[in-house]
Amino acid sequence: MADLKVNIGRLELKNPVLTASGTFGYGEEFADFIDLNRLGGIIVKGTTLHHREGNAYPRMAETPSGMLNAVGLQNKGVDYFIEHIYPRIKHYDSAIIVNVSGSIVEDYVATAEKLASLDKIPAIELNISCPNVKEGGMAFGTSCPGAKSVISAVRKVYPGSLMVKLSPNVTNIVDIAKVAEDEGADSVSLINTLLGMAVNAETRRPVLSTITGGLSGPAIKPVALRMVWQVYNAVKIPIIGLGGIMNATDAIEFFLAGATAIQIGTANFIDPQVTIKVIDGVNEYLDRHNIKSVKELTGSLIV
Amino acid sequence: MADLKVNIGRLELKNPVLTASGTFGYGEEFADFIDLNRLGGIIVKGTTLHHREGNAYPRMAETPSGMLNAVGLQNKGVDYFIEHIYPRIKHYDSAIIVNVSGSIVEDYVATAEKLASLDKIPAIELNISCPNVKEGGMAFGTSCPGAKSVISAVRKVYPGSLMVKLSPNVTNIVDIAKVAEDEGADSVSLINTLLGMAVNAETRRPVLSTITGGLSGPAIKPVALRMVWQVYNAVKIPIIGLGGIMNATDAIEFFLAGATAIQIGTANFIDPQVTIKVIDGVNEYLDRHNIKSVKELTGSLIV
Amino acid sequence: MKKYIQDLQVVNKMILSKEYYLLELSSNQPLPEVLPGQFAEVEITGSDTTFLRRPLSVHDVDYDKNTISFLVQIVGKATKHLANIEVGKTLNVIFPLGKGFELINNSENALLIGGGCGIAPLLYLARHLKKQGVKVSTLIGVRRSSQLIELDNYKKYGEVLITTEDGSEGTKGYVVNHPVFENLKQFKKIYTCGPEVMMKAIAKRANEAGVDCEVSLENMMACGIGACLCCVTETTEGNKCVCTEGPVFNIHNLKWQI
Amino acid sequence: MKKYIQDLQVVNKMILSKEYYLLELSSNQPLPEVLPGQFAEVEITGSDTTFLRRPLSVHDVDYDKNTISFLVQIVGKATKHLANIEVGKTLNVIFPLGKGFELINNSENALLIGGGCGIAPLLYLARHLKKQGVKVSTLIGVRRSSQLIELDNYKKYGEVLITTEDGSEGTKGYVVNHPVFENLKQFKKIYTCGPEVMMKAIAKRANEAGVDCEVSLENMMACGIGACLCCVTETTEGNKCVCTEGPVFNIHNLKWQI
Ligand SMILES: Cc1cc2nc3c(=O)[nH]c(=O)nc-3n(C[C@H](O)[C@H](O)[C@H](O)COP(=O)(O)OP(=O)(O)OC[C@H]3O[C@@H](n4cnc5c(N)ncnc54)[C@H](O)[C@@H]3O)c2cc1C
Ligand SMILES: Cc1cc2nc3c(=O)[nH]c(=O)nc-3n(C[C@H](O)[C@H](O)[C@H](O)COP(=O)(O)OP(=O)(O)OC[C@H]3O[C@@H](n4cnc5c(N)ncnc54)[C@H](O)[C@@H]3O)c2cc1C
Ligand SMILES: Cc1cc2nc3c(=O)[nH]c(=O)nc-3n(C[C@H](O)[C@H](O)[C@H](O)COP(=O)(O)O)c2cc1C
Ligand SMILES: Cc1cc2nc3c(=O)[nH]c(=O)nc-3n(C[C@H](O)[C@H](O)[C@H](O)COP(=O)(O)O)c2cc1C
Ligand code: FES
Ligand code: FES
Repeated sequence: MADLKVNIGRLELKNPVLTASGTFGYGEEFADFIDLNRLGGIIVKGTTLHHREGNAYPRMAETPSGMLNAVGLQNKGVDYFIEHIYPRIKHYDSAIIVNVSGSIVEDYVATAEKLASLDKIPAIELNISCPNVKEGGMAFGTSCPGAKSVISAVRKVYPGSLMVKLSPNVTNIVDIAKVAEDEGADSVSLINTLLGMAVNAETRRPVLSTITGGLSGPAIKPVALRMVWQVYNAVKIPIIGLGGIMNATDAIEFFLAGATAIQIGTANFIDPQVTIKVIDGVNEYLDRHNIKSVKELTGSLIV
Repeated sequence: MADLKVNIGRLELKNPVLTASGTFGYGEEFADFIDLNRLGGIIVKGTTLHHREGNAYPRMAETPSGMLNAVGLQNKGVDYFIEHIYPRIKHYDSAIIVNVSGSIVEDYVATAEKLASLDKIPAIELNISCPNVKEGGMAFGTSCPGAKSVISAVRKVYPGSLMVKLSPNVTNIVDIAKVAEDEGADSVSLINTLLGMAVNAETRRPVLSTITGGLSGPAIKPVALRMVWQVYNAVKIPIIGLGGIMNATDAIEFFLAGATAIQIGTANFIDPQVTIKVIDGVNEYLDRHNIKSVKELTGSLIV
Repeated sequence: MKKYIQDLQVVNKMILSKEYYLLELSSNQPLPEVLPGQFAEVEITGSDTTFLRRPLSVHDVDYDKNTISFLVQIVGKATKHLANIEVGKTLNVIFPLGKGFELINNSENALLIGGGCGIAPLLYLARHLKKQGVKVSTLIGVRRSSQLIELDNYKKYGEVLITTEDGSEGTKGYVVNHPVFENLKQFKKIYTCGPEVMMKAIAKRANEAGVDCEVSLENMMACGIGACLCCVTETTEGNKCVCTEGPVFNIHNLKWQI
Repeated sequence: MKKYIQDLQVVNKMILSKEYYLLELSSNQPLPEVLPGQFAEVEITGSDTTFLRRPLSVHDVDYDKNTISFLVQIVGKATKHLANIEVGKTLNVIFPLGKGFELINNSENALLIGGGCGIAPLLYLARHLKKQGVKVSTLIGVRRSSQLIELDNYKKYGEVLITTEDGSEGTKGYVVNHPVFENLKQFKKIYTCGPEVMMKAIAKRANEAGVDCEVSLENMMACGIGACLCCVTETTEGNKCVCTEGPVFNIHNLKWQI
């Protein structure tokens, strides 16, 4: 049994496998399938200051080795989370991280402040990269000044571990990652979904109500790996890698490219037990290769 | 039998199906499998001013619903093309378009000038988006000033139909498309490959000699469709859409999103007869939907 | 209700017509309780182009044989691929999912209306209703008579009414053209599943007649377990997931313009 | 040579060991001429994760039966998937591809060396050489004796020499440890296919002994027909496509450090 512990800044995770926001509900949805206490962390649904209804149906399209979604951050708002959901999930022996979204900087700040008061939420993930909302969201993540404004404002009010989730829909993701580092983020997570679109040739209509949506799943893995590698070579803060991870081998690829931990998103839909299989598989890989700690893998690509 | 003719500026194609550069050799490689005269157009290999050996092997990695390549523009240079290859292929009853690449503006210009003298080359495709070469290439395609410099310089010396091939590795592809339009391009083609990476978990090495490479195939179709749609809503010049087209339905999706013609790349590797099947399938679709001309499809998405 | 993920074995495959087939799957553990109207998420392996699982309504459960069956209509790649599965192979299935129909009681009348493959969840419902002592009428609407399948099964639980669009059997027209709609009040409740336009037409008539009506929706699903929020429908209380709050909804809770 | 794209039918499948199997495919048209050392690109359908075709060497051709056969080693997803294909099914195959081995003539000696699955193209080569009157010796190198397959077939065309890494049969060690390497000059030519490190070791020895040597490369291929330029190897004349200029190369044309 290898050592699976990793450190994301001051935050220690018992293993490097987290669930990706928006793909794992609040964890509870998977309680019938896996022991949630085994997870390194659970990143819950995108949470905003106020209740959001999200986008109109249809919100989903299957694509080659992937899917598009246009959920648009449907959630009941941070107060509802604190009052009703947090009490139900805070006992999990797994880091509970809240993914925070907003349309204006003030919303991010207010949401982060509220979450800062919660004992059992050691970190938030700042979603500056959601492609599915009209205002804000991705706009913050696709320009350096935009990213700077929201990260620095949140950093001022949020003392916990601050993870910034980057958008892949940029010319140079390294620039944004550096801004995150400079503004005091404890880690960056990447990638969010690629902006995509699906068309129904027979009805001659877009498949999604929003026309475009976010592409996830194995189709985007090569892009995600590349970005993790680029960012790893440019910043010092830990990287949480994600995008299309379906099994332990995929996870290892992300570690080698520079990730300290990984998140699993879309794969949960196909196999609700995938997270546990990845944890076991990573352990098996380390043992087989005689590697004592998963930390040794990070960025250890032989080039 | 519907009318399959389309116009790319002054250039008329007998049908909207072309082959993508770098995936169809000089056409001859497919002569045993299809009647090349049936194609709307053949876009030949990336051609540079001087001979290029390309990147070291390995140059290819299979990925979920796609592949990465790192060929790096291996070709014998434009003079060799003109002297040895052009005479062999010029008789095809199909528009022969040369994909032009370079590291500096002067190379693009010199190559375009040489090609301008060839009777049977009605158009060139300016590749400002190749992710597989160190200098130039993609750099021109990922910034407006870069794009402007090469397009305007080539436009001055090239009187034929000028197609500019856009990189998807940008924050806003519309900006670059507008530059192309403003600088007098007759059309834009999109997308080139997404920058990606593959890792071999067992050997702990990158799969490609260049570490990163260009992602193509169905995996990228949603991104390509989205970009075609965005550009269609922003420029007036015709769009040639490509990225992951495997069959006639995919092609129709691109037409609906705004493409006047399409290119087929990676699919040729899996089925060397795919181009003909797409031509026949588009025709069948038009007949079934009682649409007289494929032109009517362009941008006709019902939103 | 606890959800299970199991490899179920195909013990029977019946090709019912060019479009429809029935899969009967058995578990090596005793099947859990499954309610009428619930569904399953079936993994599709070996299809080059299918990525996600596919939701299928529970068509029937035979606790004696410990089997669960699905009635499938070929509409695209996954349903076509699944049609070729061989007896003996296994399918990975997550079930039972969603909330089922709300049953009514003794000696009342229920009208079940299925359009096309929408009949799938109605057989198991009819079985349960009959057990409760309800008098069941099942109205099946199809394009042409060749699409009528499994009538004998439905007849076990009550009368079967038919409409065909081309008039080749039963009443000519859509389901709402059937004479039974002239006296809807005889029914305590209408249960329906099928194309949305059909269900909306029925909902309108049920509403006018003041008859309670439940519809089973077939929204696009990615996860089937409430995790992705892709499958929502607008309800009086905002967007609700069809996979967890449905697939069955009372029409009064939906925001349909009827 | 003209290339064909055809749906070939699996008429025979032989599982030779845990790792190896043989597929015999028949065409409904007369098979074209296929040269030893040429290969085919086989489409892999029904595998969730395989996207591209896979190159396989022609193992043998039987013009009487109008069949072509492939010897396949399970190394990953496609080769594993293909192992489950059933007799009667068809595979879409592009063939014959590449340039084959250059044959030598009458009453000369040839040494054929196959490492692991590298023996695949050597059977058909041995058959052709024997027909030319060449005396064939085939040296087969594997890890352990359980990996030795099809020896009788190779014996039909000449003597068979063996090395195993664990010494469980033949000479213990790598192929270059076989005593035959002490007298390489007896051979007019060496033909080899297998892991690159093995072929390089052989090339070095052949070079030292002044014996002509051809190697068959297995570079990663996307198209197999010279269209993608992915499969190149460095030659004295620059990068050349293994799929069109090879897969067989004379070592003097390669830039190997030997
Ligand atoms: C709760 C529920 C119960 C269902 N019960 C049955 C049933 O008992 N029998 C039956 O034949 N069909 C049933 N369906 C519909 C069935 O899920 C679709 O026909 C099937 O997913 C089509 O897959 P495909 O690959 O063949 O089609 P595709 O080629 O993928 O698409 C064709 C159409 O199928 C539908 N579809 C595709 N993917 C999904 C998805 N992930 N979720 C929902 N719909 C999708 C869409 O309407 C799409 O336009 C049910 C759907 C739901 C949501
Ligand atoms: C000209 C030629 C002839 C060959 N002849 C034979 C033969 O007769 N019998 C046999 O068993 N094998 C042969 N091979 C090797 C065979 O192509 C690979 O073993 C096969 O492609 C592996 O596919 P996979 O999905 O099982 O493995 P994967 O899981 O995809 O990868 C495992 C390894 O297989 C190789 N490989 C994967 N994809 C390709 C590709 N597209 N092209 C080349 N290699 C690839 C790579 O080395 C890779 O690391 C030949 C290869 C070439 C180029
Ligand atoms: C249905 C769905 C909803 C998502 N919602 C969110 C969200 O609320 N916040 C966020 O930061 N990312 C969200 N994402 C993005 C994922 O967290 C993840 O970045 C992306 O899906 C890539 O990883 P994957 O390929 O493993 O799914 C969502 C993705 C999906 C598929
Ligand atoms: C092996 C390979 C080589 C390529 N070479 C070139 C090239 O020389 N010039 C160019 O503009 N695009 C090149 N491309 C990109 C394709 O023309 C096309 O833009 C891309 O592959 C997306 O289309 P597809 O998904 O249909 O393949 C190449 C792609 C591949 C796969
Ligand atoms: S399908 Fe995922 S929430 Fe309903
Ligand atoms: S595999 Fe494409 S050129 Fe050789």
